[in-house]
Amino acid sequence: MTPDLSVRIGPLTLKNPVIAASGCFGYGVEYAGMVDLSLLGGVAVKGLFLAPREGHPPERIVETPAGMLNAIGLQGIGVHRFISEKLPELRERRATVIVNICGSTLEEYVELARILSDAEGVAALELNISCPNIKEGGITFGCSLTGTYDVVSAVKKVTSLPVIPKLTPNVTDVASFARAAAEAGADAVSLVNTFLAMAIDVETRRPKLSNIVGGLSGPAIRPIAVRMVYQCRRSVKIPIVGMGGIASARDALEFMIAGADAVQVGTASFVDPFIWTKLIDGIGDYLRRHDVARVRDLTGTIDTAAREKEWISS
Amino acid sequence: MTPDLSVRIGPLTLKNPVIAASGCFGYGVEYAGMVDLSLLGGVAVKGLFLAPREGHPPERIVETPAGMLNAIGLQGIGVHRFISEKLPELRERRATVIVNICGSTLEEYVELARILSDAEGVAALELNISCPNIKEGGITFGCSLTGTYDVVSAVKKVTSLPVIPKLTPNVTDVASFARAAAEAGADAVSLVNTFLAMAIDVETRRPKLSNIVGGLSGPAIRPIAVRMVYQCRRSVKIPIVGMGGIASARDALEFMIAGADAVQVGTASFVDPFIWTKLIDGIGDYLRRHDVARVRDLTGTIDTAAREKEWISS
Amino acid sequence: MGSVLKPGPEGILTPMPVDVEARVIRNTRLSSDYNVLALAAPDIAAAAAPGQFVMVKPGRGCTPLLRRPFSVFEVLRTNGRADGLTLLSKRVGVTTEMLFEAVEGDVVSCLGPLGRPYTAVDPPVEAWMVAGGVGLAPFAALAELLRARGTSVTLFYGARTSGELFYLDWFRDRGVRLALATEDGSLGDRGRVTLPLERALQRAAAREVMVYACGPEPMLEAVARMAASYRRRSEVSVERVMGCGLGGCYSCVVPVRDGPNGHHYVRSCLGGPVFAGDDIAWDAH
Amino acid sequence: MGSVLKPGPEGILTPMPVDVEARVIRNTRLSSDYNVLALAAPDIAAAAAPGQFVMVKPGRGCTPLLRRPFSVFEVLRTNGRADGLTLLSKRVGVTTEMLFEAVEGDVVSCLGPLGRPYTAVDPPVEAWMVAGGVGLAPFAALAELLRARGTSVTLFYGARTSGELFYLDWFRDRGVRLALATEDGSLGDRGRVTLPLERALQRAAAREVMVYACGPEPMLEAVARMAASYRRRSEVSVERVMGCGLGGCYSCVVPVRDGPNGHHYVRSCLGGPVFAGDDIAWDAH
Ligand SMILES: Cc1cc2nc3c(=O)[nH]c(=O)nc-3n(C[C@H](O)[C@H](O)[C@H](O)COP(=O)(O)OP(=O)(O)OC[C@H]3O[C@@H](n4cnc5c(N)ncnc54)[C@H](O)[C@@H]3O)c2cc1C
Ligand SMILES: Cc1cc2nc3c(=O)[nH]c(=O)nc-3n(C[C@H](O)[C@H](O)[C@H](O)COP(=O)(O)OP(=O)(O)OC[C@H]3O[C@@H](n4cnc5c(N)ncnc54)[C@H](O)[C@@H]3O)c2cc1C
Ligand SMILES: Cc1cc2nc3c(=O)[nH]c(=O)nc-3n(C[C@H](O)[C@H](O)[C@H](O)COP(=O)(O)O)c2cc1C
Ligand SMILES: Cc1cc2nc3c(=O)[nH]c(=O)nc-3n(C[C@H](O)[C@H](O)[C@H](O)COP(=O)(O)O)c2cc1C
Ligand code: FES
Ligand code: FES
Repeated sequence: MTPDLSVRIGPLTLKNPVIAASGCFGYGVEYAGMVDLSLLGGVAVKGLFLAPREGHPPERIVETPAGMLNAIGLQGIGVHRFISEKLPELRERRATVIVNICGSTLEEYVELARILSDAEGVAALELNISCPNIKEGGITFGCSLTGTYDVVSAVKKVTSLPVIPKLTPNVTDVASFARAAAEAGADAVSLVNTFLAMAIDVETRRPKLSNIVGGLSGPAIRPIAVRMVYQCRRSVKIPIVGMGGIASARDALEFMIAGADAVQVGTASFVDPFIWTKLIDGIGDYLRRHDVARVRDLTGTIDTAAREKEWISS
Repeated sequence: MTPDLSVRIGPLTLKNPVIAASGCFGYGVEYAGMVDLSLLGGVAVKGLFLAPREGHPPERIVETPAGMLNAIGLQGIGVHRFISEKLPELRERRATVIVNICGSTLEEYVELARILSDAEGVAALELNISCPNIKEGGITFGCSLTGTYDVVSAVKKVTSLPVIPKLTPNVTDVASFARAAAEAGADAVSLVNTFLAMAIDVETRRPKLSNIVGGLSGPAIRPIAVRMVYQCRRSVKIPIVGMGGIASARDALEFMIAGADAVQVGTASFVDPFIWTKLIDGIGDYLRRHDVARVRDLTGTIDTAAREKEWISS
Repeated sequence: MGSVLKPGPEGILTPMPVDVEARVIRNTRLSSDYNVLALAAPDIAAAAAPGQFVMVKPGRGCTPLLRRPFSVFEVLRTNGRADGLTLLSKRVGVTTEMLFEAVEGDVVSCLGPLGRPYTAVDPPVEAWMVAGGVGLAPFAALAELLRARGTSVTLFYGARTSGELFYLDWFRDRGVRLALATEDGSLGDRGRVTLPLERALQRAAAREVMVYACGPEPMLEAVARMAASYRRRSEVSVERVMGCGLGGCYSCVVPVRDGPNGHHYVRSCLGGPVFAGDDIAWDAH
Repeated sequence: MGSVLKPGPEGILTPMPVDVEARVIRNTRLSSDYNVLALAAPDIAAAAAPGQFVMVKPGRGCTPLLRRPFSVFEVLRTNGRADGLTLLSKRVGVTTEMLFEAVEGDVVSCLGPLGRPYTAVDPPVEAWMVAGGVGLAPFAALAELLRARGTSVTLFYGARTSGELFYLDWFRDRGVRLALATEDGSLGDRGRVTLPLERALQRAAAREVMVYACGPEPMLEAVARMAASYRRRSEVSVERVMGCGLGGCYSCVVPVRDGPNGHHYVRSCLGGPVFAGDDIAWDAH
């Protein structure tokens, strides 16, 4: 039996649930020589504003226990250069491109959505309303229920592409944001973006990042992210793209069992840039081993009933 | 020069800033034979309700990357047995006892505070309004600004002991909770309690904890906790007791530089039950090395100005 | 740290634990999953009683973060002086993987001895040790202690297959009778270790017997119930996930009987890991 | 993975990197902080050009979590075939500590070769390599390449003290001229390596010289400015914290000149680590 790895994110069907996370895979083209982009479920490209952006000065990252902080500040080439310089190669490589968009204003999100809807080769829009590293815009939408609702419904009005708001974990009740997104017509939600965090060099008493604070990602946050996916799953019916610290097929499956329809992988792909086939194959092996025909049948199958006792001669 | 390690938490002076975190050091007496309790800045004992509690069935903990989840469910002997069975030994060992109290209702907090104010040998009350593992009470106060305000001011009315509400990190804006606590008359705040999180065994698809969700602690959360202390420091003037993943003197200093007046250590003391003198000595060494006379002079001294360039022949 | 005796809060005398950076003296692989690791830890070895455990952490760093509990398997002696101990380890995760891969000279952080040991019996009481799989671990040390007292010792020992029954000659050499069971029938009874145990209980008639058990919890329950139904005392060593091993975290609880139907949770790192079989509220969860 | 050439997005041709679980062949400690680690990684060794780097991770687990960048120090050859490489490592943190402690047979995960190498010059242009401390790392391989082309090579090499000047005979044996400096004056000039460099530039008059530099950033800046003021070309290898080494994360940027006053950030893992000294906007941060 060859298990069916395809999953549906609203109107979009992905050939498997494994997506490269935004900001952790450049524009995808950087990896085109190393990784067959067409094998991935999707490629979420680095967050784009309308205009190019320089980002923050170094230091931009620092390692922390089982994680890392980043404050890149969304350095990027802007949407126009993306469309002219990167998208053609992504198309040629048959990547399923999810464009992560960032705005300082609601109008900027709308304008980005409009422009990208006219471009060829964009599969979906991920709305970055959750970047903790920049002052203006973005996360102010992501930390307000009405902000989230407004930006999603405004974008939905101007595009027929699937719209996936990306939720921040830096809130008291993430499920309420998933609900706001769903009510506004989001095709799916993705979560989590990074946790606002910081590290200080005690010898100099200076923050280790130029931006003082940054976003925590990596295995350290996985248990919190899994919990958030689980809460959202019990709260909304739309698809969920789960992420946060996934580093193995088992981790990906954990998110799916908690309630994710697909997953994204960021930090772990820095450590192992060839992780993609390992994840996809590992998921396939699991399905075969557990006699599950379709990966989508795993979503939300967590068994919260009492454990039974088993006796094996361990 | 022998640096002055004493710190002040409101009206209370601790001989040094290193406190054993609540729930991670039993009632203190368990360690009395191994650790000289009088050398610690303080001992925060396991969270107490009025009545004894059985807590959750196993499994109660699970290790995660650089951290652990717990859902103990506040098993405990209740305040009366604590006073009669544990407090005398703690007094005899000259421990500075901080009693962590939990209530299902506001009245329970008040009653606990009243009872403990009459007991001999209690140095301060830490209000656990942030335990993520139990359904009733506690965290519902900690996740509501008015709840926080109300419970702190109600407790303040009935006790002359220093009152230290312990804040949950599972909120959008922790500093607003520190402000609510300060306005209600809190003598200090402590933070962070654990992050609500979960882990799933993918082979059985069951949650690894009997309680399904639990609280994440340990080094994994440190960068988030440091950020929260930093934010609170810029928002309130009352003392801050910082914690979350401290495992070395350097980590403790990081919290102090971010804004903490004292620190607590939980998870790391499971790994190294003899950590206390290492932390205290390490802080002393740092002060000597940096020619700082008093540890309290470190609090909040983070230097957020631009870095200078240095050239050393590395 | 000396070896001061202190009353454990859960009501038992234990020597003060010490924390030792123990060098690996030898690592013997018994199979593709089992190994015996010899560690230089004289202070712990000298103080440990059979059934006690150590909290172990190989390597620095966060993987693993927490220590893990292991029974003291053998106490090693040079010229009669305890100077090392061994751990019998089964590879199931990150720590046991590292113990399996350890090489001479590596350092393993070792905190102990901890917990409540088995109660050794003297003749004419016979000692019946019931081990399931890696549950053999406390019984090498216990057998030595009992044999030194002249007590008659039988080991009931079950595993999946004969290749996972270890140290048989070691026990035979020390005059321990063996009653074996394998799930695949490759050695001894086909089935579970309770099979030869029950047969022996049926035949033991008036002999005084103390049953010691260590293994998976359903086995412990079956053994404890069986011993009780034949009116024999039993002591079982429970296996709980332990965060600290010292009574600090309350992770390691087992339900202990409280009157006929009630129970309360007792920390097995202090009140155990060895409990009287009758004390545990087997139905509680 | 083959060694297909691809155009790097930051505009340079690099061979496809491969990920190798490289065995430690040998670990030579040079001092209490420096070591040279020999790794079996034929595919990387065969493809690497001087100035390129590898992303390294010793051990499994989360400490360290991320790989770290290291220059390819020497390329090891057996019968003329590249089959290994060495890293010159200075102990500053968790990864370098593990590299310092590594023993034969350990495995180090090694991804490379990565980045833009130095541009080798041919006679009559002379090559002046300027190294500060562990900044020596790219220059063994570069010296070999240059000497093979018959290029005259001088190494300006500075450190805190003479005990931290390594491989001097190695370079002498290959016909490399040495100009040394130590901050404590224990060998060569007392002071910084820019001292002998400036003296040489003053005397070099009409000779054609390419200056290569690697070391702490303020040194790179000083060297680049000095070379420019004497109208010599320079190439510097910058040292940035790198999350991925592949262009994925944008952590490793350096400010590159954009007209007279402007600059933009370029990822040093793709556009570097070697940059023309003139290209970097030294004032930008
Ligand atoms: C008092 C006591 C004595 C023990 N003595 C021995 C011994 O002598 N030899 C030996 O091999 N093992 C012994 N164990 C079990 C041993 O502690 C676990 O096998 C060990 O913690 C696994 O660690 P790990 O990092 O390899 O696995 P992990 O990666 O932590 O876990 C792997 C799997 O094992 C399960 N697991 C982890 N810890 C335990 C546990 N304590 N009990 C049951 N399942 C667990 C996990 O849920 C997971 O499924 C003892 C346990 C106790 C409580
Ligand atoms: C292209 C390139 C080539 C390099 N080649 C070599 C080499 O050949 N030999 C060698 O010893 N080192 C080299 N380095 C530096 C090396 O990458 C760092 O020393 C290493 O990352 C430190 O890792 P760690 O885990 O030991 O220290 P960590 O625990 O990560 O950090 C310890 C301290 O070093 C600082 N640090 C960490 N990484 C860097 C970095 N990349 N640059 C500057 N400071 C850093 C941290 O801020 C911290 O203060 C190179 C760096 C680059 C970018
Ligand atoms: C260096 C870096 C850059 C990131 N940039 C973006 C971004 O541009 N847009 C975005 O939505 N998320 C961004 N993220 C967040 C990731 O997409 C992801 O949500 C987060 O890292 C958690 O997943 P992980 O633990 O697998 O890395 C970035 C993360 C990192 C580490
Ligand atoms: C096993 C366990 C039990 C805990 N019990 C309590 C408790 O009773 N009351 C409380 O306020 N916090 C409790 N905590 C939270 C800790 O006091 C502390 O806030 C948290 O663990 C973060 O610190 P750490 O990373 O140093 O462990 C508990 C934590 C753990 C790990
Ligand atoms: S293991 Fe922590 S209380 Fe028993
Ligand atoms: S190191 Fe990640 S982009 Fe350069």
